[in-house]
Amino acid sequence: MPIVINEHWCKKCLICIEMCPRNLIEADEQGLPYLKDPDECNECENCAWVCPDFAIDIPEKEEV
Amino acid sequence: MPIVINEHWCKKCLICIEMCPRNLIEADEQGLPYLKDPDECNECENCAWVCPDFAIDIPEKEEV
Amino acid sequence: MNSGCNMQFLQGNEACALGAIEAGVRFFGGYPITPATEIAEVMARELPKLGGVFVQFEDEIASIGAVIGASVAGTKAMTATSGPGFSLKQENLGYAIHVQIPCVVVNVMRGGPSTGLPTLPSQSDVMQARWGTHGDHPIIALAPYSVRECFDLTVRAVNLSERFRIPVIVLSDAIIGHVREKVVLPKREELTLVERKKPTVDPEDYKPFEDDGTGIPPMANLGEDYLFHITSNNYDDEGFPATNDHDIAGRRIKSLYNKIERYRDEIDDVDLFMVEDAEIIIVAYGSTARSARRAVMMAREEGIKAGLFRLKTIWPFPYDHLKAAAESANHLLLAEMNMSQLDSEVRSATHDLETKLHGLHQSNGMLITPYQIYDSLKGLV
Amino acid sequence: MNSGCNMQFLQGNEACALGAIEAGVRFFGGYPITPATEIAEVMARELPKLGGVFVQFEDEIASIGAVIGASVAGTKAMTATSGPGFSLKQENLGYAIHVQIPCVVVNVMRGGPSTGLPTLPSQSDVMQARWGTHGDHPIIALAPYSVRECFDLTVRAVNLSERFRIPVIVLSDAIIGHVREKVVLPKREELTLVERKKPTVDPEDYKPFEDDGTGIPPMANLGEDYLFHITSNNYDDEGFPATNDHDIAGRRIKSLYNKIERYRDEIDDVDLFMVEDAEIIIVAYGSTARSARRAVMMAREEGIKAGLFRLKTIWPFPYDHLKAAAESANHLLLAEMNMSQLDSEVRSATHDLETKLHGLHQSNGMLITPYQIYDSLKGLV
Amino acid sequence: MKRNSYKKYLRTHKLPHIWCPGCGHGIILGAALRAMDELELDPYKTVAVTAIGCSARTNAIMNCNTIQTTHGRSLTFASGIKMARPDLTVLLFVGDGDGAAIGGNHLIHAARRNVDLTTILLNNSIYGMTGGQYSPLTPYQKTASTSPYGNLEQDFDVCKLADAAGASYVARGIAHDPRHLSRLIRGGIEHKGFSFIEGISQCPTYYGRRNKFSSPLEIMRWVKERSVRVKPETYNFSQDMDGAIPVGLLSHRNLPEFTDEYRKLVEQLQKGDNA
Amino acid sequence: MKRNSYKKYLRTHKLPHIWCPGCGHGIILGAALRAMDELELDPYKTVAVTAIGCSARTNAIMNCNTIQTTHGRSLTFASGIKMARPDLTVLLFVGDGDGAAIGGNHLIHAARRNVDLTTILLNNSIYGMTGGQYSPLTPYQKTASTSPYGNLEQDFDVCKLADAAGASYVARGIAHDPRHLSRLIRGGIEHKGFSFIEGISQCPTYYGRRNKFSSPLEIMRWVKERSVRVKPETYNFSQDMDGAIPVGLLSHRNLPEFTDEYRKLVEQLQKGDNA
Amino acid sequence: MNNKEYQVRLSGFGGQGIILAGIILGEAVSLYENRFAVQFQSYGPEARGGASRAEVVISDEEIDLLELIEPDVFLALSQQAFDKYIGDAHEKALVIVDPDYVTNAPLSSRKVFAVPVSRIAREQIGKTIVINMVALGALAAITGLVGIDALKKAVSARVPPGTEKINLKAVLAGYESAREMN
Amino acid sequence: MNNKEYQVRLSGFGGQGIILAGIILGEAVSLYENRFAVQFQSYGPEARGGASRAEVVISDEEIDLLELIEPDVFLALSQQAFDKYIGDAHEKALVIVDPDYVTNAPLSSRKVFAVPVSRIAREQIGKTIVINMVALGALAAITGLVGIDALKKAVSARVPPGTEKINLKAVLAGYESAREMN
Ligand SMILES: Cc1ncc(C[n+]2csc(CCOP(=O)(O)OP(=O)(O)O)c2C)c(N)n1
Ligand SMILES: Cc1ncc(C[n+]2csc(CCOP(=O)(O)OP(=O)(O)O)c2C)c(N)n1
Ligand code: SF4
Ligand code: SF4
Ligand code: SF4
Ligand code: SF4
Ligand code: SF4
Ligand code: SF4
Ligand SMILES: [Mg+2]
Ligand SMILES: [Mg+2]
Repeated sequence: MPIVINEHWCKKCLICIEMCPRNLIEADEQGLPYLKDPDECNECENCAWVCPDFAIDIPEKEEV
Repeated sequence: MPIVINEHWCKKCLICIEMCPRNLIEADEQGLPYLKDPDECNECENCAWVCPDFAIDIPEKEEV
Repeated sequence: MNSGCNMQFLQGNEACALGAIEAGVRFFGGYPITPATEIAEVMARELPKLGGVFVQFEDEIASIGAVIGASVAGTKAMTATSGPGFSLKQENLGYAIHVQIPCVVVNVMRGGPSTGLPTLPSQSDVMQARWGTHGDHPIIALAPYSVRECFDLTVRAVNLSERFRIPVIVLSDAIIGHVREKVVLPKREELTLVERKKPTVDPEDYKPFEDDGTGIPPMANLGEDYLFHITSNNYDDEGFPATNDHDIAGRRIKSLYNKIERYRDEIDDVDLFMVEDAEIIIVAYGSTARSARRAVMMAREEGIKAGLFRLKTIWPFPYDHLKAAAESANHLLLAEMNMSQLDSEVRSATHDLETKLHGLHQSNGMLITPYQIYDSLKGLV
Repeated sequence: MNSGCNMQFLQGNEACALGAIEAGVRFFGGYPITPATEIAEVMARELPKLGGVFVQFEDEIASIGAVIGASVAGTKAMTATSGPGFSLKQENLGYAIHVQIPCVVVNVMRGGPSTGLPTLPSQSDVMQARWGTHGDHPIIALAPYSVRECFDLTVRAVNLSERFRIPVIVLSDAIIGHVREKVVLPKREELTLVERKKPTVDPEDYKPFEDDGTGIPPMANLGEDYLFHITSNNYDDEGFPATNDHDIAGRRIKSLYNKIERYRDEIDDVDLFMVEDAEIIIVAYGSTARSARRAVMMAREEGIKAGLFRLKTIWPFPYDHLKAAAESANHLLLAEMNMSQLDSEVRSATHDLETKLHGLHQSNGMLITPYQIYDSLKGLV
Repeated sequence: MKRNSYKKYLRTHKLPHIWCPGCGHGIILGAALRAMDELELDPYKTVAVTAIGCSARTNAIMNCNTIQTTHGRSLTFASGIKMARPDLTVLLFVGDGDGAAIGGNHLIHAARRNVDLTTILLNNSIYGMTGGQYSPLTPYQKTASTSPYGNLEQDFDVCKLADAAGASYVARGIAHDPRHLSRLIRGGIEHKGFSFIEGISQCPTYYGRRNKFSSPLEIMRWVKERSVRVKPETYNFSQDMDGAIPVGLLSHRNLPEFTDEYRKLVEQLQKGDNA
Repeated sequence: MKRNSYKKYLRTHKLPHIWCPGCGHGIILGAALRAMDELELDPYKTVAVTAIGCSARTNAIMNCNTIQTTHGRSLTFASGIKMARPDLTVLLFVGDGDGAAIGGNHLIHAARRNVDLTTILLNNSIYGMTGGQYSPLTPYQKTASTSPYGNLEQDFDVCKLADAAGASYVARGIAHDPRHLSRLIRGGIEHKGFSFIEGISQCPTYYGRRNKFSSPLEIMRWVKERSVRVKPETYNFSQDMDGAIPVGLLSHRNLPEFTDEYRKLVEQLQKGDNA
Repeated sequence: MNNKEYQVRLSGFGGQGIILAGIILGEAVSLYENRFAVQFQSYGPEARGGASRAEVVISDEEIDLLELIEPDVFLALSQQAFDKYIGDAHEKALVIVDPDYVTNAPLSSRKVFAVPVSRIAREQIGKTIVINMVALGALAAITGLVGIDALKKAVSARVPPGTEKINLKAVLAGYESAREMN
Repeated sequence: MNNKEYQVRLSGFGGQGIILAGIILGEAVSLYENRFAVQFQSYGPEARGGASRAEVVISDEEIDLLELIEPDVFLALSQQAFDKYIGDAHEKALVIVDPDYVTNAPLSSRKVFAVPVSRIAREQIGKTIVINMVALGALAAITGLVGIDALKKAVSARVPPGTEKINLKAVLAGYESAREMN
């Protein structure tokens, strides 16, 4: 998974959703964001930078 | 007298002496300034303006 | 929350703001701080409607400075804060005491020291209210124990302040400030308001600090018929510095104390609840006194002769009243939401009595409950 | 005024600065104010020579803030002021008490309230030293009565502060601060200096506010092997906010008080001068005590059994010592250059005794002379 | 720097933090942490100092030395720390009320002295912590709980103020562009002298709600739309921006740094003494 | 205006004053009194507010309402007075320590609010009253009793600071040219909004003696020689003056004045209420 | 319930209007039934987001109890609130929960009333914002601590002008749904 | 003079070095004669310009008197200082004045010594700045409160390096001129 969202930290502010340049993030029923199309993600990290809750990790390539 | 110096207020700082454009003020033995040549004074009021002690009056013409 | 209407369900802080407005306060200098902020918020909403001024300043020092300035200019003025802000106001508070400018400072007490327990109640600024500013000085401080008293004692604070030309402190607490309860506020015409005494002499004869025999010099407003000078230094009757005159200095300090001591019967204010035949008397104020009242009732039901000596005016401390009340009791129980700050005052008042002293104190952000006090009472019989 | 040399003719303020330097103070945050300024001036001249830091800040709030910061960073630090500045320092002083940061605040007392009598002596900040900051808190305050004691008690203040992680106040006054007299200062090697206790646990196990059994948690310096957090709010043993935990809050406040009460034998410091057989005991401190000592000698020459109970540590107030000393006396005479601020403390201490209390107080910028005290003594026999 | 390596500067066991959903303070802190990471600051040699306010909440979750002080006074404590230990890196996170209202004096004086401190002002145009009162950075006519009829006061250009006071590095960034902000913060830490970085944050809970912003992002966008990038070579603090918000590095000067000057004095005196 | 008619603004029975011989404060006060006289201010409607310092000694000898307050806080008291009684003319005399050190915050905030106050800062580069310690306006490397080895701190350009904070009228004059200074003060009183006038004064007793000036006049001349007249149309606070001291009216703007704004709000609310 | 002091704790998410509900309950009792109520709540930052609570003491006589000792009535609209605030609830306390949100309520000895207030708000009123009103109605029906008339008056007086109708409807819906439970 | 406490007040113009004279007197007694002295002075703005004073108490024993009660010795170098500070001088106080400046000294019952210190400074030393030293010498000679040796040591230690000689000369000149007066 190119991005990993920590659901215990996420506060469902939805900022990541709007800030993904490729519109790849969506909210589930509970309002929790998830990456809808992992393959499209270019790991630009925008979502991680703007998340106020440090809830989004972009795992290192070598870590994957 | 074109200028009147209040000797109770004057603190003998000598600023008036240096600031008279016509060099008309001098200090007496006690250090108290006086106008040495009243006729030369053009009542420019410089001395009154720079006196830190409000000690110099330029009497109004009509008052004289 | 129209103060004209009769029965209301009000918060203590709201009642305090409304009391100030009814008492004629038309200037409020604020700086936000929990748990006092609601007072500023009500003032911000209401004062401009009445042509009064609300301003939020850059800090607490500025807000009390502006309050004193507005008061010199003839406007009844107030500020409100809590512990950290109260500490910052001390220097200017001392100025107002010294130069005899009326104003009201509300301190809605929360847990300290430092920012401590910002949202939780305490009564731990009681000694600071007396001694927070440097130098010898008197002070008046009042402590409400209900929402209605938040209103009443704020009105009284304004009145005492104007009457005696002294800042008056309202020592509320986070419980009393935030609780909502039913109140029926007095109608405007039921209130007695005090206006500061104005000079009547000719302008050239006015000495703004000359005793007219009452101990309280008349006070002109800025911008009216009298010119005057005020200095933070020791001053003569004309208000000019007298920083090396021991006589004037000694007399000035004494006159500041005397104007309060002399009028103690107007200032002292204690509420005696079932004390006549009491063997155990609780000494309490503010929200703790509310619990104490309940505890007295619980104890009486059990046949324990308990009573409550409630301080509505904390400063000047009512030594004589306490001594008189304590004379026939066996035990005094001082109950405070602090580390027993008034202990020395109570001991001092009862120095010549045989009464035994006990303390029930708690400094952890929790109200002392009726049950705790009741248990203490039981422990004493 | 080289502090290495032996016999000197020094001013109290100079001695205070030299004491601080000898005690290891290497940071001074100043703001000028009469009659304390000489302390800053000596520090400004001497500290840079020793690699220490002197900075004059924008106000008294900043200067104590910086002092606390420097102390957290591991440097013994001090500031000095007088009444108005002391009022301004109260908020940050409370912070230092709360978070247990050592530092020394010298208050060279002058006449108040407000700027009052800027150049004249008084002892009217004594109660403020105890209660000036908001919230429940302990404090230590020492009062020198000679130039030599300005040196000694400043050293002691630094030591107590480091030992107990608490700000210590030196309550000097305009007389003691400005008088010059002969002193023989102790040599460096004669001084006992205290360094704060450092943690010895592994960095990951360090809890900066955990009691190690002594009541005084070890303190790491910033920038060494331990990371830690400090908060102005109520805090847990790790130093993190615990603003809604009543248990922790209650324990924290109690632990602040206890670390002082527990070590009273190290902190209490009274000087008993001819009290054993005294029928009249004068209670005094600072410059007034100097006059009192002379008055005792004058009285003794007349056969009057007088003695002096001198407070060198004013706070915590030595209730037990005073009670013990007063037990056999008929009269206590409290002599203070203020409106009798310690009256309640003295009454409280002697609550259970028969001793009669009297006050000799004066608040006009003049020292109480030996003759005045002597006259009072005579009036009591 | 690895992508998530900035997290070593977080006390992750203190997360989730207590800021409201969408609060901009977390974004700005994230930008700062990444700047620290790029510079590989040693947490043991780094001190973060805050005061009181939501802004101060940065502190308890940062993994370095963290000192939270009294409201408005963080710069005084930080000055003492830096002067006593010039080898430490000292960062400050202050609020707009905290840093520009009650703390305004310490800001201008620390700037004047040019002490080597990096101050990040989290500007959310409101007193967040106390529930939404107006601050000196609340724009004219905006509402708050103490300006129910709209703010009558002018707001500071706090960057201009810091510059006029003597700050030798002044920059402004916004939550909408945290990468840029992070570079500005990094530059501030690297700069030897007093660095001031205004980070425009958002308080959806109070400022947003009161002023009819329907989401945190709306505030971020509102700011973004008004922002224009400027350069220090061409930017002038007095220039008329016609309502736009200049962002970027605004000024950068080399001036004597205070602790440096002090060290030189000590060396000189000690040489003199021993000579 | 008659030549000596300014003396009606003096409490002449309080003279001679207690300033030292040659102290510049008297010259600057004289300039202010003449400005008051030209404007024919009614002493009963005029309030002079000071704090503590030699600068504050202006007050007891002025014949109008005179309120001397706590050190650094005069602007807060004056704000309260003006807000409560917008009809009064309120002047302030502050010192460089008083107005720019301890009082710095109130200065920038009163400037920001643009309250109609006229503040005259008597800048003698030193704490005079307390015996000669350095102030935030003591130039770099000058000596004072607390900077015996030379001042290590930078000094403020306090006019630039006031301007950056929002003051709508900013000027600087010098004791050597009291007529010019008087015109600047007059302009400040006439200006509706926050006016700030720095008057460069001299303290021969402490600043002069410490820094090897042999007479009051020598300090005045030193300042005069470095001064250059500027105009608000062309002057820019960031411009490099190469050590020269810009004097004259430095900036002048029309901005909403606070008490005016407040009055409008009250009128609007009261109309609304009664409608 | 008989003539004593009743201690009521309302709790839920921040943003559900719990505080307002507490105030309205207090006003209903004290202004429209001429009995007595005191109301208090948590303040400050710690109270933001997450769980929220409001507390009311109700009596026929003047009240000197300014802190909840142990609730006689405990309403919880979220699991988090339930977990956080149930702690000191009285053994015999009446407990009211929204079963859709409080799924884990281990309360052997206590009376638990499950009222699906959010569902009622959504389905019967069409707005979840009135969830607090539904809960108030339910509480009135179950506890009898306040009459429905007084409650209606208090609601009308407090809510923003224009929203009276929908809020009253919500109160009634809650009241009706819980009436049979009492 | 015998073994008691002597209270000395020195006064003159501000700028005449009165304070320094007080300190030197104190140092002479306490550091170089191993007796005791305490010294105090007026501070602050009120002390600037105009009249200035310094006070010294001298004794063979430790001193607990920190304020001058009434001077036993009163030195005045200006009329203004004389008028301002003579007030509480002891009936039998020794009074020393500079007759060129103190022209009006109504002192019926007191011993007055007229020493033209400024003239001595000007004529014998050629510098009026040493007037304070001349006065000290004269005081030593007249009162015997301090020995000339100790005084010389104290002066040498205190004055700016390089000025020792001229200052010592001034002290001696004062001492000699007044010796016969004692
Ligand atoms: C001396 C003092 N005054 C007031 C307060 C109350 N207080 C706490 S935080 C705060 C303001 C917070 O606003 P800001 O600095 O803008 O930070 P934010 O919460 O918006 O991040 C105030 C006024 C305090 N703690 N101490
Ligand atoms: C709170 C407080 N701190 C310090 C002082 C002491 N103090 C009196 S005047 C002054 C400074 C005066 O300097 P400045 O403002 O430059 O005025 P000047 O005397 O030079 O005209 C100071 C520090 C005080 N009175 N109050
Ligand atoms: S990394 Fe970039 S592309 Fe991928 S989800 Fe995040 S914002 Fe979208
Ligand atoms: S930005 Fe962060 S907190 Fe907000 S919804 Fe996305 S992951 Fe959650
Ligand atoms: S008025 Fe002018 S010319 Fe006359 S004496 Fe004064 S300065 Fe000289
Ligand atoms: S300027 Fe004034 S005080 Fe100075 S010497 Fe002249 S008259 Fe005297
Ligand atoms: S109140 Fe505002 S500033 Fe504070 S955490 Fe919430 S959103 Fe952020
Ligand atoms: S000390 Fe300086 S500023 Fe003060 S009166 Fe004397 S010369 Fe003027
Ligand atoms: Mg903010
Ligand atoms: Mg100055």
